[in-house]
Amino acid sequence: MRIHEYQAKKILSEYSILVPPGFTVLSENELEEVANTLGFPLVVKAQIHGGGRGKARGIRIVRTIEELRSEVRSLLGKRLVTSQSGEEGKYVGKVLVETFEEVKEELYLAILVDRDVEGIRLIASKKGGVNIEDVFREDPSLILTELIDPRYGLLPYKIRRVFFSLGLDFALLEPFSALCEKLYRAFLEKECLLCEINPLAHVPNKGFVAIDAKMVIDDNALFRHKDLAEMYDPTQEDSRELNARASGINYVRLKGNVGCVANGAGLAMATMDLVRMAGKEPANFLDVGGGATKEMVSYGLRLVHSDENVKVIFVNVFGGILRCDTFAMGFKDASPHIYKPVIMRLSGTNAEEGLRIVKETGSAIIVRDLKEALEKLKEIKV
Amino acid sequence: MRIHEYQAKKILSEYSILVPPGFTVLSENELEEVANTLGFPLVVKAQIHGGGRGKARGIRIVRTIEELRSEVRSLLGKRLVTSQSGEEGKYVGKVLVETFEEVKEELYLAILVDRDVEGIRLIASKKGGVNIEDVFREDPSLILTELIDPRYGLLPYKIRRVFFSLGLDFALLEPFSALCEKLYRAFLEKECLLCEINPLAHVPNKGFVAIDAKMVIDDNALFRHKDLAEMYDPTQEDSRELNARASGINYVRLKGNVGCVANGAGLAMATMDLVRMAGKEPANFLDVGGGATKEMVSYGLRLVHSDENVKVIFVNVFGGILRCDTFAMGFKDASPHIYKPVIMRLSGTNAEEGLRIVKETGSAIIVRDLKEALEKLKEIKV
Amino acid sequence: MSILVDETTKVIVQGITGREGAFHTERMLEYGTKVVGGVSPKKRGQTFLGIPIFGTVSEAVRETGAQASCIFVSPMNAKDAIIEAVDSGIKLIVCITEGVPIHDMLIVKNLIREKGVILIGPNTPGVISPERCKIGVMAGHIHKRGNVGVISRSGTLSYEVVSQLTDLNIGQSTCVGIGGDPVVGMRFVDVLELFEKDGETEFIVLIGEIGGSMEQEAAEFYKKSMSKPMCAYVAGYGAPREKKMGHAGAIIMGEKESAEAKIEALESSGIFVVRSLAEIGETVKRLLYS
Amino acid sequence: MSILVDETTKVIVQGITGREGAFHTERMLEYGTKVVGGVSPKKRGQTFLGIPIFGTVSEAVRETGAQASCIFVSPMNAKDAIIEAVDSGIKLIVCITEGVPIHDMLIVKNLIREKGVILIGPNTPGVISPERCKIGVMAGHIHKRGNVGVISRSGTLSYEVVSQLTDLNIGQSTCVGIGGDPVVGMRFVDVLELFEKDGETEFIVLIGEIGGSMEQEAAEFYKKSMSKPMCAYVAGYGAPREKKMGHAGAIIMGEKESAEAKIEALESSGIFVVRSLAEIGETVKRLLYS
Repeated sequence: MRIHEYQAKKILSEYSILVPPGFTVLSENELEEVANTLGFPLVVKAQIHGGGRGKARGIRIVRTIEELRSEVRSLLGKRLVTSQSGEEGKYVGKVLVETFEEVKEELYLAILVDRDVEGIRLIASKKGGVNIEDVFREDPSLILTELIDPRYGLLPYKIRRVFFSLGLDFALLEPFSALCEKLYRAFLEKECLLCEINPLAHVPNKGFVAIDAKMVIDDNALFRHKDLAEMYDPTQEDSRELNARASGINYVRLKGNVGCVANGAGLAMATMDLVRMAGKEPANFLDVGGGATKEMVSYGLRLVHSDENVKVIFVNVFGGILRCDTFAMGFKDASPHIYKPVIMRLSGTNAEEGLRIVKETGSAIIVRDLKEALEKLKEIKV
Repeated sequence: MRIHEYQAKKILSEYSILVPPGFTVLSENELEEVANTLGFPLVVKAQIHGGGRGKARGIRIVRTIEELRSEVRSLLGKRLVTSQSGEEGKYVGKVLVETFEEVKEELYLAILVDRDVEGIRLIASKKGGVNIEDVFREDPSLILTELIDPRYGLLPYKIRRVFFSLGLDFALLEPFSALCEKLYRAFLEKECLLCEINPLAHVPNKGFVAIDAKMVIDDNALFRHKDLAEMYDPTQEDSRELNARASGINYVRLKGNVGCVANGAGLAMATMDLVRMAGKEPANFLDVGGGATKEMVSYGLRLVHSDENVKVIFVNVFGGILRCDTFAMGFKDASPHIYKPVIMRLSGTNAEEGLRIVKETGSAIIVRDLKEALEKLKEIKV
Repeated sequence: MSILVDETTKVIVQGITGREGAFHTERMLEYGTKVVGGVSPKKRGQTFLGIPIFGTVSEAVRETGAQASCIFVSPMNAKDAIIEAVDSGIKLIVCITEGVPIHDMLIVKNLIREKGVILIGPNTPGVISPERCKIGVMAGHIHKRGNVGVISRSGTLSYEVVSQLTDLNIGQSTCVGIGGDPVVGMRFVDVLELFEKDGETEFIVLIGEIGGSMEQEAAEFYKKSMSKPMCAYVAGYGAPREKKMGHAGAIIMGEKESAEAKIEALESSGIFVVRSLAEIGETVKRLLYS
Repeated sequence: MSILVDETTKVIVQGITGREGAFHTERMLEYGTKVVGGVSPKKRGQTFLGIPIFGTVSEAVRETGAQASCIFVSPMNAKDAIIEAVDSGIKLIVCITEGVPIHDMLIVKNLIREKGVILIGPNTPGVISPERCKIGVMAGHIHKRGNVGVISRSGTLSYEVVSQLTDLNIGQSTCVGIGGDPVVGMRFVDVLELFEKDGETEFIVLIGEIGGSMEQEAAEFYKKSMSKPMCAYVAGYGAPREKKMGHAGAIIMGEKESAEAKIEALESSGIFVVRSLAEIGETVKRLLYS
């Protein structure tokens, strides 16, 4: 689960990591007070999930109350389109107004779960303030990493190894170590997949300051972090995906026009692949799940059908725990609402009974196997 | 480092482990208020380091204010002699006055560092309230233990393993697990060598209550536990041992009359062994340490000499980091105060120079080697 | 032979009295799996379908001599259950549970490596050596005993593939679902190593998907250390970045985690990559008999 | 041959610029030990007695090829220093530091076991193969090259014993101080195993003391797995219970931790136990040439 910058900074503050003084603003009325408290120059930052805010003018420096007002007005309540947001953009429900810190050198610091080595990785670079993947592509030697075994924790020597390669003044070893230890504690206790401070600045007379912060929390761990679960911001997601999830269905909206419905995440991905094999583009990923009821099936079908881009629906079900007859009953329930063509492949447990029920509705083009499905997908005009 | 029962209970309370309501009392003046607050019956417990209080009448149940007064009066400021205290007894500077809990079943629960397996051990028994070593001798099957790997922590299944063997009602699994987890956290965070609750009682409508508690903290870890270091109670130790420690000298008073002075803990022990080989009893263990100065040597010699039991002093030094000439200078400094006979063996680094200095003082019977030392020890009348 | 499990494997079920645990224990017994005990602290001392229920795994192992365990506990208890199994002498652990926190798995994975125990999953359908032993939740009847080893990160995809094989009368030696989470016990390479050594397995089908780099690892291992013919399929071609595709582990976090990158790695190691799910069965048939 | 260290062993010193570290580095160099580098974050890039100082152990290992490390850091930094050494590829670690918290050592000991690295200490004088290599703080000149292996929990006692041996013209193959703390790296049995295999060692002297049960462990191991002659001495006969005798580890917490119990165990395993410290040298001479 992504959280907003202001939320991540609040967590970092709890671990006594310095962040610029600032306020989260929900309406223009608060601006005068904020400006009086903080003083200028200030920076206005749109709170959306996903990067690319800088280039999309989601981050703006202001020097007067008028500038502050107009910049906040132009962001708050609007949708901000960035390189990562998709063309519909992300809703800006809050802006963060912070003291603008003049910094000379921007560093990068992150701790993340590295699935390839099945461990935790500390990453630092003296080239912060930019996308770390770009830095890695251009000059991997600028990126320093250390693996952390959670059984032994983040030991001081690992931090020293990274620190020496950063080429900072030796006097900064102690505050840098303290910073890393705090960040690791936050990472561990909040069960993050990623804690990133980028840029990280060293401000004289203050110490290390997290200018920007990103946190991704393990969805699977939210059951033991009520406070974090409450940080979830539904405005940052596609409302269809949200509704689907509320019904226990995995749905991801894509850009094509062939709606896909399958059971099981793997089969749902493979279903999209088949659509592409046929030279078409899938409109979505949809997995009704192994334990789906006919209500969930019906809901999933109507959800896909309701997408205006969808011209045809490809149903690909291999019955197991979800039996084909249960699926067919769900299809039958949905069928009065379905007028777009449906190509349906039903195999596995209780396939015969399922096919009988589907046939009765008369609302589907039934195919015997995936090969025939592929042919039908190729034939159909969308 | 041992701490008192009332201190251990305070720590357990911080981890929300239940203890009987009570007050630590330093003077009789407080008793009326304590009695009014708690009500009778109460239990009065002398706060001394070391067990055996029960049989030594260091723990007394009282039912009236008069009883309370007289029992507290008979303990406070006195020395309590128990089976473990030595004949001089232990000073009772504080008494703990607690609500008396009527309990049916007394359990035992402890977590300790087990040096043999180099791990942490959880120990439980349904036979609490008595010395656990006695239980073990009589019927080891009554004692259940689980090893804890600190890298993985105390996991629920380990607690279940112990719990099922205790034969308690299943409904108590959850509170018992919570108790064990709290105790483990206290053990770990306070860097204990031992956390023992004996007896542990299950009081209906309350839960598990620590009727008595014992904690031993790792001396070597005190540098990172200022709060614990402050719990140190010098009244519980021999004042000579205390003074010696303050001067950097390891000294343990024993019952014999041959004073021993050596450098290095191993050699100091072996020196005592030699005294015993000669049919005599050592009056002390004394290790001036490898990095001793002549001042420390002088102090150590005078300390041993000042023990009224000591009739003769056996000095056994093997010069290494502490050179024999340094030792001899210390001896020279002390010699004006020394009138009891001294048998001295000086070997190793700068032995010749050391022996020359010692000879000048004329205050020691110098022996060539340990064999001759042994003979001299045998000969001498004490 | 087969890998991991066979007709002699004695299995206990941790969480046997839960809904899932009870249902699938019955299915496993029907299939002929030697389920010899269950663990459920609450129902200690009772029986289920004639199988004794124990309070702890160590008790179950002591009383039944089980070597394998199938875990159905809740996500919050999975770490404890796996470590309990390891600590009690279980040598093969199949963790069905979906939704285990990743920080728990990081700890577990270190333990597994340290102790040399085999863990399959979590978030896996399990492992089956057809007609001999099934530890998990897959439908037994679609499988058939034979010489093709199947490894998959996805449950439904492996059912699909197995069913295509069985329909073409191609049996399987063992089918292993390694699980759909980012951090799992056995990785592709661990299973491949066993298949390579197994006398019964003549051909291997690997079913990968987006996310992580286990397919690249497998490709490298294949090139260096394997001789048996193998084909692969990778789900999620053209999937968008940073979007979770159902499985917790099916998310593209960088270029190399895409299906395209994986397919390229597999092909460059000489592994035949099937592009269409529809053709896996036939491809295996063609390659197996060529 | 010798065990653990010889003239080829390349050593770095962690904490080389501290008072103790600097002093003993000079002594080690004088003795002929190949000290090839030092570690001191603060003095990174400088040299000490011509030896380069590095900021991290990994850097030191990379630049010098050291296999062994001698640690002189403060008690609060010992855990970090040992784990850094392990993680940087050091195979033999000698930790001189006295006063390391026991909870730190419990973690370290698990790591050591997991990684198969050798740790001597903490709270040890170190290890010496006379006239070849000395890693530690013992006086080199009292040692003499020869065929007796010496193991001890106490520094001064081993000096005493070694000196008696050398005075009788009996040399030592290797002398190992395992350290006086309750939890140490190598235990008696670990060293005994090496001595048993070592071609140079013909006789072994073991110097135990009260506390713990390492002597019993050694007795059992001797009976089961050793053929070389050996004698032992145990310090602290008749010492009182629950009183720490100098060493953190020299404290009797139960009957079996007394010198009496240890002596009994050693004797019943056929090990000759010398009762008087005065006679160890002569006893070795008698047993060695009998």
